Amino acid sequence: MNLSVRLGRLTLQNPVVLTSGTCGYGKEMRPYLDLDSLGAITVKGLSLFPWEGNPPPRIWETWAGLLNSIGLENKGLERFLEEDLPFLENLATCVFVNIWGKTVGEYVTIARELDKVKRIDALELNLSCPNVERGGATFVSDFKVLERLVGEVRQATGKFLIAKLGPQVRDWEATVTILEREGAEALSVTNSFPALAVDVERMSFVFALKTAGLSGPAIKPLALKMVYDLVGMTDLPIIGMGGITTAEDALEFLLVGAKAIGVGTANLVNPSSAMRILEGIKQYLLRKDITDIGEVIGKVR
Amino acid sequence: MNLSVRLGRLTLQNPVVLTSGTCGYGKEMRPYLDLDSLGAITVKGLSLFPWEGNPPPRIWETWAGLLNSIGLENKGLERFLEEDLPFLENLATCVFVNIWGKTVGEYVTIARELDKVKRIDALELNLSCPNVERGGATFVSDFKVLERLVGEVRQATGKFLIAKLGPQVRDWEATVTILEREGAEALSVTNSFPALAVDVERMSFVFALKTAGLSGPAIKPLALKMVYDLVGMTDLPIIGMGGITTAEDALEFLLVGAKAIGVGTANLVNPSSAMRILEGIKQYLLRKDITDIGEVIGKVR
Amino acid sequence: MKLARVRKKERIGERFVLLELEERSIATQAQPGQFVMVRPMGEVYDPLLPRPFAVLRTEGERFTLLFEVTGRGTLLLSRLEPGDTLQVLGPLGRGFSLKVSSGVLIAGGRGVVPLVFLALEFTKRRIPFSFFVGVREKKELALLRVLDDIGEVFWSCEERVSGGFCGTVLGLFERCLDTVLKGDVKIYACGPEGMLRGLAKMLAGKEEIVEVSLETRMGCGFGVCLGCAIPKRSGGYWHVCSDGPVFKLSEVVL
Amino acid sequence: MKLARVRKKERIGERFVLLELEERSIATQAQPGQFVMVRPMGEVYDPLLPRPFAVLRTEGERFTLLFEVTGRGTLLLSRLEPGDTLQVLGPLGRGFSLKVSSGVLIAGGRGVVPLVFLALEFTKRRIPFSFFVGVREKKELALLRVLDDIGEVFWSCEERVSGGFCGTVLGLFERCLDTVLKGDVKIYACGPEGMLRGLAKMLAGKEEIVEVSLETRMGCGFGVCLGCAIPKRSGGYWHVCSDGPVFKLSEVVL
Ligand SMILES: Cc1cc2nc3c(=O)[nH]c(=O)nc-3n(C[C@H](O)[C@H](O)[C@H](O)COP(=O)(O)OP(=O)(O)OC[C@H]3O[C@@H](n4cnc5c(N)ncnc54)[C@H](O)[C@@H]3O)c2cc1C
Ligand SMILES: Cc1cc2nc3c(=O)[nH]c(=O)nc-3n(C[C@H](O)[C@H](O)[C@H](O)COP(=O)(O)OP(=O)(O)OC[C@H]3O[C@@H](n4cnc5c(N)ncnc54)[C@H](O)[C@@H]3O)c2cc1C
Ligand SMILES: Cc1cc2nc3c(=O)[nH]c(=O)nc-3n(C[C@H](O)[C@H](O)[C@H](O)COP(=O)(O)O)c2cc1C
Ligand SMILES: Cc1cc2nc3c(=O)[nH]c(=O)nc-3n(C[C@H](O)[C@H](O)[C@H](O)COP(=O)(O)O)c2cc1C
Ligand code: FES
Ligand code: FES
Repeated sequence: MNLSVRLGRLTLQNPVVLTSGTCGYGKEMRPYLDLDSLGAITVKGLSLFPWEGNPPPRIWETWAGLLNSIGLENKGLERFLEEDLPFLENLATCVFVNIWGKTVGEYVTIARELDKVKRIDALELNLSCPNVERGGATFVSDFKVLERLVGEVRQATGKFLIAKLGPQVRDWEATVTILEREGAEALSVTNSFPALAVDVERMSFVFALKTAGLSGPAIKPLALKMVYDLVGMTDLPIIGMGGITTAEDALEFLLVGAKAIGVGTANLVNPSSAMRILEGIKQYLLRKDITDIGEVIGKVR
Repeated sequence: MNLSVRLGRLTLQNPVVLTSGTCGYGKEMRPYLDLDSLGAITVKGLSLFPWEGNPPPRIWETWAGLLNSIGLENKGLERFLEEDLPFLENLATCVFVNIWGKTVGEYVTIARELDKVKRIDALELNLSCPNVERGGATFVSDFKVLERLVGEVRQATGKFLIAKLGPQVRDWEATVTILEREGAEALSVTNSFPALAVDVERMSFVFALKTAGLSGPAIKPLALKMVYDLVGMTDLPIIGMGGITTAEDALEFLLVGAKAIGVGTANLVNPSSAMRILEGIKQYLLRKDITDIGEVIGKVR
Repeated sequence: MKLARVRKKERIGERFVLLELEERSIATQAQPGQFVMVRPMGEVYDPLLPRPFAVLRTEGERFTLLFEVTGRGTLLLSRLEPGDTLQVLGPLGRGFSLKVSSGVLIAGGRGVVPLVFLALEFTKRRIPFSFFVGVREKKELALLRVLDDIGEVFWSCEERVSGGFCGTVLGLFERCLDTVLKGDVKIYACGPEGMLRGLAKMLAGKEEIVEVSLETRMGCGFGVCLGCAIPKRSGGYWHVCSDGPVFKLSEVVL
Repeated sequence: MKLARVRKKERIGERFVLLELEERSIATQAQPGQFVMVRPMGEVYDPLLPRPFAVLRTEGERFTLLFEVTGRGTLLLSRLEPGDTLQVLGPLGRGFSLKVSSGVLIAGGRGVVPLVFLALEFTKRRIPFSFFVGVREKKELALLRVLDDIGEVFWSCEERVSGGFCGTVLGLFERCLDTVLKGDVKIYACGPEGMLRGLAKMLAGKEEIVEVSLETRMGCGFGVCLGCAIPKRSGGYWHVCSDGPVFKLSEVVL
């Protein structure tokens, strides 16, 4: 049975990817699943300098969903290279590094630095974070900025380049055109959905920043539609994600045309979810007597 | 304890409203709850002529959510007046009629006809349905059409006029400005979210029309944010809805500024949900020692 | 919804579970062919919707369900034990017509459930009937147990077994067609779509005297969501929960 | 996650439930102050996240949890019966330091759980300790039952009752301060925020010898989501699940 999938010039041994922010730097998952059995792991969003993130509370449970306001906390490039790269060096699976910055310049610099690290297979640009030079609007919300950001990052690195998008995108057609032109090689869709929660007993917002990102099973039917629509707009390979919790969820994304699928919140619900999902996909192919996962991808359009 | 809320010139005895399409024409709910104890009931979307709706399957369950592709099936104005109005005549609560049309003309005509029916307290315009004169784009997606639609309906009826919006709205500020100017008196937010489901075993889309509307607990944090944002944009009273399943859910919407709340999918989960929610709101006010629900509305901003 | 308490639980074969529930109003009002909507847990919203199940029989303040574990909802229900409570709504829908002088009952798999209730009612009313039941696999034969207190039953199995007819229930029924279809008789059927379609072909022209109990995905179960549509012969749609689940063959398109 | 089977269930007072679970690796590895993440049902995704609970004690292949029913997750857990299985992850986090010549344990309400485990360990190691427990209401006194196999315990209740000190556990502890705070002693505390803040005031200057076990909302429980942040004294955040749940008072801002 062939499970490998091709994302442009990058090949994954199977389509199951751990999404950024839900699998730490890899190490933490080791006791619960065999990372080498997966298609790829995406490490927590990394920035040039260490970042504290948001004050607590940072998470809140909703109906079959999770609201998070982590605020991109991370240890910064230097400590990552020192403390976490060694573990990743010894992995036999693909390593994606999700990066972000407060300015275009920060994206470019960290991309240039990571370009030097042989072990890293791809850089994933988190385009859903606030641009301080533009009063905190996300980088996708301004085409000029987006163009510059992706274009300059493309100049800064030869790594496989993934653009990660979310519901903040207003005009998908236009956004995708820019990303294609500026050299993005794949799209990760979707990031969490801006949402809100009120603590009724305390009569206040749950989160200091009021809104937070909704993820988990609740958003799956919305994420699936985003991916389906996007597959119709571009030839760029898409890593479909958003609420994937079971093998059936994953197969829905593959069937509408995603080349790979991301497992996020499900890692928190059960750290071995990704392996169970991969197992379930294999079972399905056997049951359906399909020998190549490629026959599933895009079968339902 | 005062539970009554004022939506402009219309007063509800309490903020709990049954939303369109989830409580039939009222009759069907009678065995399970006391309609007269609620703030208002909104009957199933009504059109000038009978409408068959979509082929089965029409519903599909997702994680804490419901996908529906009913396709606005309804018996049409004539049979409504004949078969269902009599029952509604005898209710002691407010009666909202949700209306839709395939063209602006159909909206206007049914509005004019219903204007003659004394018992009806308000008309709710479903603006999320396809405009056949515009190749099926929803009426909210074209400002010119929206303007004409609301303006002409306003001319056709003196009834309290509610505009019902959904995620199809692209520019909320602009949309609200038009609705205010053309004479809408309240907003119902939100209709269900366009979403997708694939039947993995059958390797096909679940629904004949592919996409369907997502409702139920899953969407609550998204709907709550929509309502919160909207309250900041307009003085029009807002009927907040989307996933409200418990009294706590309802209170979240009231706290961010909704003047009333709609109970939809929860009616299918348990037909007495609305009464349990109303009961829970009373309990909360007692516990918090609040004598007027007005003190809760908009307290968290 | 009302709270019902599980009084008895029985596993029938590998895939079926029988639950005897205590809830007075349903037990005393349910008619053969009617169904109930069931939710395993109050405060949990995944699974979200209640699930529809036909009533197998009633006795005093109790009624019995028999279901096949086919997904998450039935899996959760199968975990309930005597003493547990669940939420129920009903009795719902339009049942079988009881005004006949004799009946023929044809069931496929779990379709046996509403027909057992009908057979018991016929027995009470001294209405003669013959009962045909078919299952696919040997292991489903466990279902026959719920037919114990019903006189004679003709059964078939698509796998070879001793004692019964080897083939589909329609194959079995066809052999007896002429002997059973006499006088003022009605035919009552419930089972997989394929079986019902086959029956319709076999009984072309007799659609008026055939009643079928149908399954569709349901939202509410009591007529508000319009989610349970099936095509009418005359165009437009029926709503299985309120117009059915029992229909004359002449009314529907299978 | 691993499957654990419920072996014993006990209701303690009105609001608490004790579950003895069988799962070898946790039972044999858990240290006092460590916790586990628990999900009641595999296939159901509402409630979604596992819930964190401290370990009360271990014995052979079994470990025990004691929890307060405060919401939907604990409500579902409270419905489990012997024989049922649930999903568990652990042991997790950094427990109490055991290198001391004597200890003072101070618990408020359910905060007693990790300290019971610590007391049992101290007893094993022949480390002398004194144990102070406080509850708000009479009915919570039922909790004292889990302290039966722990030598002497000083307890307080904010409602008037006979036998114990009437007031907060801090009030009780204050009276014994000088007698217990001698030599190489460590103070271990777990309880409501208010109590821990009060303790911090009372022991200002002694932060180095005080260890507190903290609660925060958790996502994963094993360090990947960064959802369990609490402020560091030195700026930035700790992550309760991986840096804690036990911290030196000198490390945290309460
Ligand atoms: C009127 C009526 C009477 C029924 N009587 C019985 C009975 O006596 N015994 C029995 O075993 N089954 C009966 N069924 C079928 C039963 O309702 C489904 O098998 C059950 O809902 C499956 O739920 P699930 O969560 O296990 O499966 P899932 O596939 O997880 O359910 C997902 C969704 O699909 C719906 N669904 C799935 N299959 C069906 C189906 N065949 N019919 C209707 N809805 C479905 C569920 O209600 C749920 O909304 C009846 C159905 C109807 C409409
Ligand atoms: C390290 C640790 C050890 C704990 N040990 C115990 C124990 O031994 N006994 C006990 O009774 N309780 C203990 N708790 C608290 C327990 O985890 C919560 O009471 C429980 O999660 C509430 O879940 P719920 O679904 O019933 O409540 P809900 O309010 O419905 O839970 C909703 C969400 O909030 C989270 N949550 C709510 N309250 C808390 C809280 N106080 N701490 C952490 N998360 C919370 C839940 O995990 C869930 O994600 C511990 C918490 C932590 C962090
Ligand atoms: C706790 C948490 C932290 C996350 N951190 C990041 C991040 O640092 N960068 C990023 O691009 N996405 C981040 N995400 C988004 C996820 O990678 C994923 O895109 C999103 O949650 C939708 O998938 P899911 O529903 O399977 O979780 C985070 C999500 C969660 C729940
Ligand atoms: C089965 C079903 C039918 C609906 N029909 C209509 C309708 O006819 N007109 C309308 O404006 N909204 C309709 N809605 C949308 C609901 O009124 C409500 O706005 C939406 O479902 C969100 O609320 P909820 O999550 O509480 O259901 C329907 C929803 C469902 C689930
Ligand atoms: S199931 Fe809702 S109308 Fe039939
Ligand atoms: S709970 Fe996820 S990092 Fe601590």
